[in-house]
Amino acid sequence: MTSPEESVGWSREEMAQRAARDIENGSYVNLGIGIPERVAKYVPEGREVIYHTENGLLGMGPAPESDEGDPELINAGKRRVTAVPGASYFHHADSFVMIRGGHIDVCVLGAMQVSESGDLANWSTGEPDAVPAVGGAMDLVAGVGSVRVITQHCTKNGDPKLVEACSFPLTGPAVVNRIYTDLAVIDIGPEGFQLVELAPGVDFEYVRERTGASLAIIDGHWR
Amino acid sequence: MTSPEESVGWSREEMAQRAARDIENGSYVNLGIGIPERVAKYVPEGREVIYHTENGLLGMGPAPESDEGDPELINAGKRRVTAVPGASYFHHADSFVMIRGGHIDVCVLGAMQVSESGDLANWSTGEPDAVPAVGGAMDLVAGVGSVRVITQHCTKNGDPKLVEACSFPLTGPAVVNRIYTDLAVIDIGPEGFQLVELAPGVDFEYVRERTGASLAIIDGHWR
Amino acid sequence: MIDKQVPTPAEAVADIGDGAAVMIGGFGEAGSPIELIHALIDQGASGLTVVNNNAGSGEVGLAALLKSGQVSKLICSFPKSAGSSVFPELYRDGRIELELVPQGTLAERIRAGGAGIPAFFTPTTVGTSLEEGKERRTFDGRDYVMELGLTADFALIRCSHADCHGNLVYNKTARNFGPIMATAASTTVAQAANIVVVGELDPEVVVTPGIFVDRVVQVENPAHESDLVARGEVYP
Amino acid sequence: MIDKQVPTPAEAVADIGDGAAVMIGGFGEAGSPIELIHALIDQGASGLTVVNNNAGSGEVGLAALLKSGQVSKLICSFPKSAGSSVFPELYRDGRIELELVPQGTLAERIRAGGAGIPAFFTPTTVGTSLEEGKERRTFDGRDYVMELGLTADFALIRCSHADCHGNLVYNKTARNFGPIMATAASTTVAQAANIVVVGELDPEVVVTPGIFVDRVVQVENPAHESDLVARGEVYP
Repeated sequence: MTSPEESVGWSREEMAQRAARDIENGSYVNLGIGIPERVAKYVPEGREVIYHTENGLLGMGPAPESDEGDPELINAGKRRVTAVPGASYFHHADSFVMIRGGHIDVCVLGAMQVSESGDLANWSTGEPDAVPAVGGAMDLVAGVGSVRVITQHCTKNGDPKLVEACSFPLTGPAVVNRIYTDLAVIDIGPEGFQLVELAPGVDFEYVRERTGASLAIIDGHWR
Repeated sequence: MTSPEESVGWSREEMAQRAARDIENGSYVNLGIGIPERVAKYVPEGREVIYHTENGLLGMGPAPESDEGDPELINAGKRRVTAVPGASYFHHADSFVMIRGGHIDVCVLGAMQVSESGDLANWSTGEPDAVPAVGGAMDLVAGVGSVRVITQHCTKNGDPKLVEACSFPLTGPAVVNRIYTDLAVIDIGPEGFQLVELAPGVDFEYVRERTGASLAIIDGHWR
Repeated sequence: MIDKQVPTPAEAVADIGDGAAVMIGGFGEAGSPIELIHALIDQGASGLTVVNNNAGSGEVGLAALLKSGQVSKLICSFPKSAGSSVFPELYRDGRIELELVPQGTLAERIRAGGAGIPAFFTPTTVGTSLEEGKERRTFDGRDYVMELGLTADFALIRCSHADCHGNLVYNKTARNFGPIMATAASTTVAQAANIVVVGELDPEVVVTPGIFVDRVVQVENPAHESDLVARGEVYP
Repeated sequence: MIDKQVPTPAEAVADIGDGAAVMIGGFGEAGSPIELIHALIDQGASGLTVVNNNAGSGEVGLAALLKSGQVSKLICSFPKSAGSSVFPELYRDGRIELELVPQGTLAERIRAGGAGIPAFFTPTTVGTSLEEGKERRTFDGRDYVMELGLTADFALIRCSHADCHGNLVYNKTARNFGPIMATAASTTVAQAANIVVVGELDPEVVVTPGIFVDRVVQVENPAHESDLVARGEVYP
């Protein structure tokens, strides 16, 4: 285990930026609270993406300019947002028809751990005195077409978050497709973690040392 | 078996009128195609009743004045209707939430047979070459609070339609609450058919002879 | 940039293949996408499974599609109509399979299919011949049968207004099966009398959000089935 | 003649008894019927089971109801909030029971309860600790768990406009759980900022048809939870 080096790899903003590059034109996307939310502002120009928030809005826009907005127009993080032209409001059961029914193309979520088989843990530390709270995370991973994760490669203590098997309670088994960390972009392939791209100034060995399971290079699949 | 006597008992319009007397103020009502539809026009003044049609309208009004209307504003019988103030349109799944979920207070349906335990047969003769068609009848009897039936007491051949057990395929078992025939109003009680009211000029024996199961009089419960 | 509009009904249904499952909106003539159905007849795909509440009337629209011999199975609640002998004849001749489903169960199965719900329990059909082959189960002392969610390859529906994102609103009781079929098909095609610019539909009144719709095609003055039947028209 | 309007929140919640199951609308503050919740606090019913997506914030509205000790069980997807320590304290002290339900499952269970569906299958929670105690079943090669429909004695919801038939429309994302809770409760009480005459709401835009609503009460300028919390208000 090595301690995190602040100067190496992508910043949080750059991680969001990198994830944004993979959001396809015309896709329907649900962004988790926190860093994933920031993906929206980095989607390359020329692409039109429609954002879903599970509390009942398709066509979510950015936060309102001033501190004003409408306290009844909020996102899943309960912060005020706007609605873009072409938006629609609906109730919670209809909102999860979109999620569970496989209509959302992409979601981007945070993670506590991801296993090499794509298991995601992002809702609970499993500590007995913690207040459990799951929200819509389990529904998203069960229903969305492509589940992507943005996370630091290691914890604050330097422990790997990409592991052979999650020690924290699962959000869902075998659900993650791609991971964006500060060090690399990694897919869940048929044989586990598979390097897609390295952050600038980071080499393969550096990432492998900080990954808690084997990491494969697929020829020609990264640079 | 006796042949039907046209001059005795209630006419079809009077049967609808009698059924209308039992429709309570403020109730939500679904009326089947045919004679049951006519109930609406006889509901006593001073009562406000809201009509549901399963093809997606609550607050159905009468047929439009002229032959005009809107071909996309129809009832379950596919005839043009109107919408009253306070109406709402909704899709089919929501419409059957109202039915299956127990939100409709009363439905009035036609019948081929009703058994003494309240079984209803009104959708199929069971003949092998008949085209089967069930529509919303099974949903209505399974979900509506009070299921009422308007029917001639006997078939054209003089056979009783109120029987010990239905010979036709069931729409639902033990679902009927009250029956309005040309001869009487009859409830399904804990012990079977139970007379509520006789049509003018009809006596108890006359009805009992034409009923294919035992018929009880509950003291003070009819006049 | 998102533009789901296609120029003609013919192009909108061009890729419906032999053996496809096709949900067709409408209750009677209200909401029936006649022009899309006629385009499907012209296109000629065969061995179709069609889901609709009825079996059409006259010899236009759905009845014409059945008459064309393109449909091998109909999933339906009420395949009788005063104005058509097409289905009864096919059925009695054993040339079409019928899956008879109560109307509310049909609606709920479609809604479940679109919602990622593979099965649910309902009281409808308990104790009747239509319960046959279904699993029965008791909850809180009452019996229910298990029904499966229903999905399709295509949905063909009709609405009054659409925008290029696929947001739809309907006219009165023409709404019926359209919104749920849109959710349950891999590819949903909506014909709209009016196509408006994105942003013109109030987000509070959109009935079908664009996420459920893949193609919209403008049919400015859609035919009414009852008019065609009254004029004795036959398609094609 | 049908007039579901009651004069005050107090009268609207007067008959909620000890031990009642109460669904309370809202996702965070959007759609939270604060005035009805405060009336329920004043009224004092105890041993309540409350259904809400969250556990409130500050010490007003839902959080205040929890703090009052009237709630013995919370059915909820996300009982954490930045702005409140009420629920965590009750929970750690073992003074409230929590049934944790994923948000989409919570919504679908409520919708099923209102639709007469006693149970359905969903992929959500398969392979997680929240699957415990649920029946697992495979459909088409994928695993699902069975979930039960959820109903309640009362629903307290908030909308923007209502008429005396109980037809409701909502404001933006305040719609959330209101329409489905209205279907799932024996008695549904809606507070509306505006009560309009019957016929004023366009039948095409009514979100909750009046059949699902038993009482409407006008609360002309409803409080916003975030304002109350920002001002440090505590109820009562």
